[in-house]
Amino acid sequence: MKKSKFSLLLILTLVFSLFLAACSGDKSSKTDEGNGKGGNAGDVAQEIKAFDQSEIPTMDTSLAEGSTSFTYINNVGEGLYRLDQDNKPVPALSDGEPTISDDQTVYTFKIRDAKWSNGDPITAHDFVYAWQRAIDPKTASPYGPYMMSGKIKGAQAITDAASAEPPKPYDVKSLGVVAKDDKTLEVTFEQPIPYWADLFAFPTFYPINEKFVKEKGEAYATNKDNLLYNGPFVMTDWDGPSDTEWVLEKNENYWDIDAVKLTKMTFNSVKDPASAVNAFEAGEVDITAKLSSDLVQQYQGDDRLVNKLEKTVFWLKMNQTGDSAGNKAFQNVNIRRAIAQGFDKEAFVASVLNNGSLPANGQMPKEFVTDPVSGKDWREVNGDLIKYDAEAAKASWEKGLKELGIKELEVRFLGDDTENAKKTAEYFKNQLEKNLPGLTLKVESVPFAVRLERDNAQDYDLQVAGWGPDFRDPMTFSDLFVTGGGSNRMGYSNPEYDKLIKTSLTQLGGKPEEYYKSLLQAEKILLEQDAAIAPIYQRNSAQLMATKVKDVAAYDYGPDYCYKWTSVAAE
Amino acid sequence: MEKILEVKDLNISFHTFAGEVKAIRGVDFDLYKGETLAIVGESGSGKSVTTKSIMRLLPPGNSEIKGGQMLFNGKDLAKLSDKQMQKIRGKDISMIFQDPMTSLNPTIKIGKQIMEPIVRHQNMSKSAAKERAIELLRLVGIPQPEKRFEQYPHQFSGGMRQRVVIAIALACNPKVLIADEPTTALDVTIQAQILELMKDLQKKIDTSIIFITHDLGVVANVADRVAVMYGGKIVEIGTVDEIFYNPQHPYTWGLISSMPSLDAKDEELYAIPGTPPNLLHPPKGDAFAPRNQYAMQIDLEEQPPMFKVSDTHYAATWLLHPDAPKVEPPEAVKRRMRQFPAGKEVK
Amino acid sequence: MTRYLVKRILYMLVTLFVIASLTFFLMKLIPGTPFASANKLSPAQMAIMKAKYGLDEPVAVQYVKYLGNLVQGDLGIAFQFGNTPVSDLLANRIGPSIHLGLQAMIIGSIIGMILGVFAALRQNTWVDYSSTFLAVIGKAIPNFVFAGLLQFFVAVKLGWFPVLFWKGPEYTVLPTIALMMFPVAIAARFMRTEMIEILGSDYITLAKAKGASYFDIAFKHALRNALIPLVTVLGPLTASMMTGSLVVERIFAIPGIGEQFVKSISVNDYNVIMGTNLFFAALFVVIILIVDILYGVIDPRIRLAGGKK
Amino acid sequence: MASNLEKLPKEKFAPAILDSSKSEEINKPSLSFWQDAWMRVRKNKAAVVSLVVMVLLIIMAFLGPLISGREYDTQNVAHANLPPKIPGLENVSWLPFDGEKKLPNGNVINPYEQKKVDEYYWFGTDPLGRDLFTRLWKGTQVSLYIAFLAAIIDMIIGVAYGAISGYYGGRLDNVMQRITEVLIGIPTLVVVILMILVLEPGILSITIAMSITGWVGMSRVVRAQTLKLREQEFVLASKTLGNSDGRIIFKHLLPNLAGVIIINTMFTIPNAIFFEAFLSFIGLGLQAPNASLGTLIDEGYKVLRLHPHEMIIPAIVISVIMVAFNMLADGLRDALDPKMRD
Amino acid sequence: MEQKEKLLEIKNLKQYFNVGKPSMVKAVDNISFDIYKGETLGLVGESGCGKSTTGRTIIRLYNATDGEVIFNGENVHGKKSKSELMEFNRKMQMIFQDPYASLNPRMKVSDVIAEGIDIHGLAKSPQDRMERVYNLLETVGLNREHANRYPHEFSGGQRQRIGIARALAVQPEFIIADEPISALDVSIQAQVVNLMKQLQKEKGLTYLFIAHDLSMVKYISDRIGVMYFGKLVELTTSDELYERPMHPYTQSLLSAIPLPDPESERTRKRVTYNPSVHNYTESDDVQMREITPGHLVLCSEKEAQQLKKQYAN
Repeated sequence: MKKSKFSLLLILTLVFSLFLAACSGDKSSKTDEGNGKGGNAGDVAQEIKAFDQSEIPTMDTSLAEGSTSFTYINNVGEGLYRLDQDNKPVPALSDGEPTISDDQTVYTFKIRDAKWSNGDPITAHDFVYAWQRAIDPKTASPYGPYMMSGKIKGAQAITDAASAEPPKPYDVKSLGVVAKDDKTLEVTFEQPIPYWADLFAFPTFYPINEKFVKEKGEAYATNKDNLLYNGPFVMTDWDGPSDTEWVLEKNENYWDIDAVKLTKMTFNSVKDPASAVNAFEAGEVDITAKLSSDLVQQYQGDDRLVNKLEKTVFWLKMNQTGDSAGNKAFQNVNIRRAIAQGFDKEAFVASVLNNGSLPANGQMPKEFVTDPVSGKDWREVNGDLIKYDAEAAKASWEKGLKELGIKELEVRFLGDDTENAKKTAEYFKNQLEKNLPGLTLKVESVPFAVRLERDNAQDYDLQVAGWGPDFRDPMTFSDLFVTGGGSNRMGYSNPEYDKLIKTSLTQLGGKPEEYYKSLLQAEKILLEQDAAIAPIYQRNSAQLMATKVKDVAAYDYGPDYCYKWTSVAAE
Repeated sequence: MEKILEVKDLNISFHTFAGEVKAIRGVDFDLYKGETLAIVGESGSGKSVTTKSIMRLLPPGNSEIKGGQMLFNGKDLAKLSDKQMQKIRGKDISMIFQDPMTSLNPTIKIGKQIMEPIVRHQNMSKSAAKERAIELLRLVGIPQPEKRFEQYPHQFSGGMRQRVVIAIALACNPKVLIADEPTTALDVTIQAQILELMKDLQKKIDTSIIFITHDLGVVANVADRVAVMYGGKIVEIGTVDEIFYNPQHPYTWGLISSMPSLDAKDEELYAIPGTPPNLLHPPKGDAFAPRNQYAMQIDLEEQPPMFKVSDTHYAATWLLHPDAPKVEPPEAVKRRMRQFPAGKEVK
Repeated sequence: MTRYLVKRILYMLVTLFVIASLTFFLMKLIPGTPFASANKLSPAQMAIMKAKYGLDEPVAVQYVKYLGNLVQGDLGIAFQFGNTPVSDLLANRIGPSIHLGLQAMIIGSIIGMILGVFAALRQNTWVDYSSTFLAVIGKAIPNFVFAGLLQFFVAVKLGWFPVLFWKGPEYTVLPTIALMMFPVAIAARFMRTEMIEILGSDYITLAKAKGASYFDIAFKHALRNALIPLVTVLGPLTASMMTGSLVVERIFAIPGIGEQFVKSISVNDYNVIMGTNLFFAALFVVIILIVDILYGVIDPRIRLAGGKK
Repeated sequence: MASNLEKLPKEKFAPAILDSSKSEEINKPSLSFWQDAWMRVRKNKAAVVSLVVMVLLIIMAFLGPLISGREYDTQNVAHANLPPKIPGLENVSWLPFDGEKKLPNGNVINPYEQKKVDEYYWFGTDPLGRDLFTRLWKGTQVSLYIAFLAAIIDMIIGVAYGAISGYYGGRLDNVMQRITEVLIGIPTLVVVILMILVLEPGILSITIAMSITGWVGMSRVVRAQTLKLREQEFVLASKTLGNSDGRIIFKHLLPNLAGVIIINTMFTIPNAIFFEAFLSFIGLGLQAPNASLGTLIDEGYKVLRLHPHEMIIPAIVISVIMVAFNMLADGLRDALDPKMRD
Repeated sequence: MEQKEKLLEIKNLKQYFNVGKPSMVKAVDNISFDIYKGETLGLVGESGCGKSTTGRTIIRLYNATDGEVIFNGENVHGKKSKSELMEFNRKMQMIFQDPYASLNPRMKVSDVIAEGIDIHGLAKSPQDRMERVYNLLETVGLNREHANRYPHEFSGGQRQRIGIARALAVQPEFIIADEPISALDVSIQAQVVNLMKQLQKEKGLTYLFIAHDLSMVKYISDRIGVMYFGKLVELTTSDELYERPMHPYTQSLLSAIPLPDPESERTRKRVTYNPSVHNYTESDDVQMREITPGHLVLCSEKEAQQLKKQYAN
């Protein structure tokens, strides 16, 4: 409260601190390191310090599966394409645009003259090796098959063969990627892929130097010395996934070295956002990791607060399979609609989240994809498909209850695992129970892994789930709820919807206008007609960044940030 | 004879949750050089409290010296500061406790515990103190003192431990040695050894001993003079012969006759009826009156003063008042009186 | 003594075996997989990944294999970190945790003991009351609250110490203070009780009768005896301090094991959970053994009785 | 010495009439052990104050949620994060109950005026606009409930285990002690976390998880005490009278163990409260929208700098509870533990 | 000595602790003696000599390592049914040493005394139960009003009398008194001893009186056994023992007792006992031998001859 109330504690602390300062500690100091801010006046050192939320789980492109890994792989590596500062894929290791076959399934790339950090040239074989490694069941890559299956020719077949009972033989060479020669790479798709350039910019598709991997064996990618770099930076300090401090420095072998301005970046993992802010305030760091919403409020209006509207949308999944009362009730569209309309999203983002997130009234996020017909943002075209409307919700609810012949309903609510999980659950319980008389929400909060399992087993009634894109195409959202789809997991099934998605996938890949029209229609079916899910919000994230730091590229999918173009301005 | 310690009208109270306990209610006695004064009485009669207060070892929080003086070398021990008292303890006045099993520090070597008072009071070097400590161990009859010096208390038997405690007490040749039931916890054969040792050492260093015990046999063995305590007061004091052969106080009579004698088998033991007084609410008159078969009206109303029996013998009982009726002491006492060598008249 | 030690170590191994088994089966009871992208994996891919890590086999087979690997010192790999062995993870992370835990424990218990001794010597005076009050407050206020306040006021506002990290002696000060409040409280209260009891014992009276000064009585005679029961309490506490500093680790961004452990739990990283747990348990039993040996050092009665209680 | 005593009336020297039946009389009032202990506790001011405070807190824990006139889980997001405002005290400038708050940048604002709120929230509101006064007492209620439940479970298991192990001794004791050694070998936090994962989350699971290893401490104390007691002569006497083991345990051991059991329980309770708070902080605590002091502190800690009242008030309450329990336990120990008697 | 009825026969009783471990203690090592109906047998010896263990083994607080305890013709240590044990518990009772530890501080005096009555179902009704308690209280010289008080309110002597009342409640024939007076003040000891003697006279009780205070033992006992390191070394009538102690240990023990008589104390000479004087060899059959009628001494055949010669008249 008032500061004076802490004074007693302070005095006490001081005494202890002084005592301890005198007698504690035995570790040798590493403090001088990274203290290179000096330099000549006016000539600003191009060095920054930043925090991340977690350590780097892995730097192996085949095993990487989270945005932290992708971010650092992206900063020290490069694929055929790279996302530029405006989130657009542009050719990188691909020397110019590829040659595309007429049916838009075969792409032929010329590989740019570029080198690995050990001086080896980057060849088409490096790509072939990397992709085959990523799809090889022995690697057990989580993202390789996810990114390739149904897209790169032969990928699905390999996975299917390996997981068949009993396992069937497979050959990774059957994957649709071939090195015609050292500098020519030929990629074959199953069907036209509208977002092909995004795929080639994705870290899973980055090249890997086979010779180096063989040489390192098990130790590959376990620390800075067991890695090869071909991106704007190299790692000069990283002792492996458990290391909480790592350093990137300019890669002298990078082909586009002129674009790179920073000479050094020091990263630390700091998990407590409040601590991170404390360090930022104390001038110990230039960029914090994402803030928790309570901290965002505190910096509202501060020009050091950098907002980023993420393309991740959260919604309530309403499970229609299973035997629970909730599962059965959710087979009724009126009940679903009542839920979807029965909570105040505006108030939710304003009070519970309070971090700049937007209420979502559709499945597709804002500012993600643009309709090629009208040139307008998807959300503008399809508009609000399902909005908060307490009256309508109540009406639907009563109608639904009547149809089901029940008066009351108890529904299990599987909470999410975000920092706001608890408050979110409390809010929904309160809102839905208030707006839909006779509804009881039984909140169950479980750890992340358990939630995934419950989702997988479809053992829930109502669940807060979110989805973030992996490439810029509406399909990353649209195909989630096809019948039997891997991410459906709530028993939603609508033949009309399935047909629209299937047609778009298989036949409209090369026809953007029709493709979008079809998918826009699908979203309407999903929400307006079926109220299959209840969209809640589109997430905003915010971080603190010193004003002197310029041009940090922030991405909507794959890596979070790229520092290739970043510089430090004089203050 | 030279008085070494004079205790005058000592009053001590304890503050307990139930109220003030007047544990010592006006105790007077002198201690002469080289003598052994035994204090006898049952538990709760105040004998230990008296000696602990001389050493100023009563718990500071809840005990209080309400009045009186304890003159030692002309200084009133009651008025000394803690620092001054520390200089006297262990050097001029030292103490032996009842339970040798608990009175040595279990985590410190025997030798070190003996050396402590030597180093503290006699400014000796460590090696000289060690020599002295070994000499003391030998003096109290501990075999292989060099080896025993390095051992811990738990490696000693009870009797041996009590010898160590005696060695500690005698380390600085104290003028007064207070022995608080030093043999109660020991077996009779060990008790006999310890008593002999103490008498022997007393002769050697000419110390005065205050010997607290409830065992009349031990008293008869060690004492020159005896003080009998009851209810926080000394009720009778005299030489050992006077107390054993010419006791005057009915309580002393009771004490003596409640011990079976070796030749009188079939007669019933004399038992003092009732229980000791509760000093939380001390009786108005003589504290012993409720248990006294010879009690008179005045016993219930007024506390008796010390009546003089001889120059060395005093007793606090109204029976000695000239107006009091003559009473017959118990048979066992009469038997003893007949043996009284001085043959003094019994009133 | 040797026989005693061998027996104790055998018991320790049995304990560890039981704990390893218990944790293993508990982990198997928890639903879910350790794969973070589980919601993006197709069933086929999920099957491949489970097969790769041996999670598709019957539990009994997994158990036998786990124990087999354990005997060889192999704790498996951390799922959340690609192919990193759990042992590497532990090796890198355990240092700061132990350092912080021990430092807080040692300084905390020394301060606590001093407070306790003075409280006992000056029983029922303001010294006693304020030490008791401090002790209770230390126990009452959660250490994360302490940690947060210290960080904000002492590091950010006053700038006396670094806000975060674990890079040198000055970095350890604030986390140590935050963490040591509990041992301070425990040690102070325990010490007070023990000292009061010991100060009333016969051998202390004898020491007083020897003319020993207050200082000698408190520190030469009483302290060592009071330490004996204190060690019993502080031993297990030391172990839990080394393992239980996770909140403080999180707030001060200390690369310790506690934070890692909690994260592993939320993502079902079985091997890390089991490995860490086993390591904690091992640490714990070893400390308890050390405590028992320490008993002997402090208490000669036990030393010569051959470690018997 | 006897100089002025000659003039005493004769009748004074008549034999006194002593009522021999009175010689065995006890003039103290009859006090059972518990009455005696209670007298000792009463002498301990800190313990009495603690007891009063505790009783008040317990009363408030049940009464508090009723007197505010609000529900602990009713949300009013329009009234989110209001500072405390108490009628009557709002004009006392040095008290923090004026409904104003100081921003981190130093400006003082009055959210009640900004948000046009006429109501008084005595302890302010949380980010969902729930009344913190109600939540605080509800939380106290839940925390106390968990703590008492955990303490009772610990007590039942620990006492039974310790008493059996200590009383029968021998091989049974040996086996039982090995089992507790294994249990002690498992770090508490680890077990608790694992148990909460395995069990369905909720108040009961937290309590059970805490009790899984929690009883070990109690059993050790009880066993040690039983070992001492079973050699006591009154137990031997009962054996020689032909009493069965079960009756000896119930009639002789348990009543004499009551002291240590109570003391130990009094220390278990605050520890359980503390542990629950800790679990909340690492995200394993209660399920929404339940509140406990732990969850309140946890939630408050996140907004400490912006809305300090949300943490400080529950932190004060938890501290007071801990202090009170500890002080009372100390007082009880002094009163019940014969070792500490004067 | 006239022929008396044997109430209790102890035959080759052994009580070892920690059997099979290096720390094995032979607390009672092969002792035999009889106790006659109506007599008081005193058992003396120094602490740790096994006298208390003997008492506790006899009453089955410990299971004997070996040997027999025959009570009224039945072996106490044989296999017993519950009801047999109960009956036995009723016939044989014990009085304990520590007046503070022997009464459950949480029980009212009435419940302490009535415990045996309850266990054995001796009372017909609650009124009968209380009536018995009152009678017992009065028997031991306490008041009815004391029934509702708690043990801590009583003095040591009173507590000891309550302990006696508890033992008497089941109307036993035989009472083992395990140092019943050693924790009491001199003046109180006499109260308890008088009470015990009086009860013996009134109820025809048989006592095993264990003590280390020899003068009291002599006073109360008809016969006395002396124990040394787990063995019985001498057993005879109390007068005989004091007048003609034969075993050197008994002699040393008696000579060590200080008497409340300054004159005799000045002249008393203490003898010490050195176990090596016996010089026993493997072949010596050391056992209790009757030297004079009713006077048994632990000795070898050779010593027995010597003693017989020495004490011939």
